[in-house]
Amino acid sequence: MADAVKHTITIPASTEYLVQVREFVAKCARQADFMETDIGDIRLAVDEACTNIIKHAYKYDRNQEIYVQIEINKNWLNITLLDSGIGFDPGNSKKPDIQESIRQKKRGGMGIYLIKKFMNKVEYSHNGTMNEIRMKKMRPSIVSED
Amino acid sequence: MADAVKHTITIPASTEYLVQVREFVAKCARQADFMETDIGDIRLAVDEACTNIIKHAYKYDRNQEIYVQIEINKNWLNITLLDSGIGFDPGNSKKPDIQESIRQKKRGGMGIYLIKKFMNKVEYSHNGTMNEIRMKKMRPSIVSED
Amino acid sequence: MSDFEINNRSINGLEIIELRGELDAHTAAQLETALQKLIALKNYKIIVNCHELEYISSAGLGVFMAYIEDVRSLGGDIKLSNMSPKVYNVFDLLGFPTLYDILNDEADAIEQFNIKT
Amino acid sequence: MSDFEINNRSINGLEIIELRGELDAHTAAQLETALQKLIALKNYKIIVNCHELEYISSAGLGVFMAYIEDVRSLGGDIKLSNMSPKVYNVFDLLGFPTLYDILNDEADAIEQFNIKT
Ligand SMILES: Nc1ncnc2c1ncn2[C@@H]1O[C@H](COP(=O)(O)OP(=O)(O)O)[C@@H](O)[C@H]1O
Ligand SMILES: Nc1ncnc2c1ncn2[C@@H]1O[C@H](COP(=O)(O)OP(=O)(O)O)[C@@H](O)[C@H]1O
Repeated sequence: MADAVKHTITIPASTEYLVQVREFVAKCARQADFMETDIGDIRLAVDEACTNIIKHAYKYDRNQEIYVQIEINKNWLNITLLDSGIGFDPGNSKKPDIQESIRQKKRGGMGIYLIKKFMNKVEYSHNGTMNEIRMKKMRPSIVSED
Repeated sequence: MADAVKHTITIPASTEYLVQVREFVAKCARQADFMETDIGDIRLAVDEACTNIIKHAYKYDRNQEIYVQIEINKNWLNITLLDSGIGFDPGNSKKPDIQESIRQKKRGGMGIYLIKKFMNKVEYSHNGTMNEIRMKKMRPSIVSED
Repeated sequence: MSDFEINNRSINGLEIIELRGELDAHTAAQLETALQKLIALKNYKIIVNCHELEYISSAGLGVFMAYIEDVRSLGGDIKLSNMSPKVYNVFDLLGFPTLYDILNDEADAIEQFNIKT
Repeated sequence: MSDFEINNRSINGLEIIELRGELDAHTAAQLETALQKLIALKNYKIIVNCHELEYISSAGLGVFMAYIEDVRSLGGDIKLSNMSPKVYNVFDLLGFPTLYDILNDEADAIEQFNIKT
């Protein structure tokens, strides 16, 4: 059994780098044998988490950085995001009520729900000066192919 | 406030009539102002329920009949299916495990899950010689349109 | 870097916006501007053709939420068409299909506008 | 009465099945026959293009479940492409996207086969 493989990327905290994070994530997920649909889901989860860090943790201060690490082990794809912005814990988020948001002229509140929907596990924590978001998704066991 | 509107169709218990049931259902759902996506969901729920009656309640005896009634009232679309075949109650059906079904060379077990997923409420009952399936879906309240 | 593009067409008083590429928190601003322009010019019957939209995040969904009420109260609508399954899935998870008219084809969306007029 | 049709094409050793219309408990038998024929003729690399498939019920899904293991154990696969959101949604609700390769375009499905060969 091979050791876990790790890949990392660090981006400035600005939305124009989201596309690079998505490409990085897709490449890793493809290497971990996910089907195309799941690769799309994982890209979205990481995009939403990075967008939140840029908007809420760093309040659009583009001098800050986001660190993204992806570990592929036998059964799991593990993603870790680190930032040094405002700390946060989402608690239990329920399904957003879009109709209600439209009425109240709000347009957000969907990101964390999507992250939790697409990943098998999501944890927010705070260590010293860093915030850490860990998420994991189970690798596929392809019918009759191994 | 107008009285509830009712529409009915009766079909022979054979799969070639499923297409007619779907057209009937779509017409009623459109009249009740559902969005196209929801109309598709309702058609599928009724198709699955009729397919089950044909296969399981009547065991493909095409001399039997299925009666479908749709009632549109202020807030709800109510669908009632009647058959005189073998009685049945699905209890609590959980999400089918497709990977497991493939391994066991089974290919069914998805219909009731889809019916419950797409409708807000589904009830099976037995009255005298008839089985009754009742399902309902809430009519849309369109943002700012009334 | 982000690969996103918007094209406009009009057909018999309906405005068609075609989206191409990836709609995220960065490119959402372009869509916002395009919708604002249409509304400023009193075009309230809008079809967003998503045929070549390859990706959408919640920032993109937010733009559609921001204008739907105004447009409807002015007798129009924003109807969406030609989504890929991947893109539709995001709308679906959040319950958009019950609130927004999402059609398989642009032609169906045009037809829906014509039925209601 | 049911409006369903299957067309076959082959491209460089890949078999493309195009579905058109509504796939239900009645028309599922036609798809079953089409797949059985391909497998009998030792064609295990199959792409099902769903571009014009307007409807699928669980009876249709069942056909895909019945042959995937055999085809994969013989070195092939059944890949699905060009689904409309409505059709994809049914596959998705039942967890197919994790078990089956579902691609936006037929060209992507062809590419996936070529990568693995
Ligand atoms: N990484 C983060 N750091 C700080 N606050 C956050 C973070 N992620 C989310 N939040 C907070 O949680 C709320 C909900 O997040 P989300 O569901 O993504 O919706 P949105 O970002 O669109 O408001 C945000 O409005 C914000 O207050
Ligand atoms: N109307 C019915 N009458 C009798 N038995 C039924 C009926 N509907 C469902 N069943 C039973 O419940 C089981 C599960 O139904 P379903 O989820 O639709 O899967 P499938 O029909 O593909 O097996 C069926 O296999 C059958 O035994």
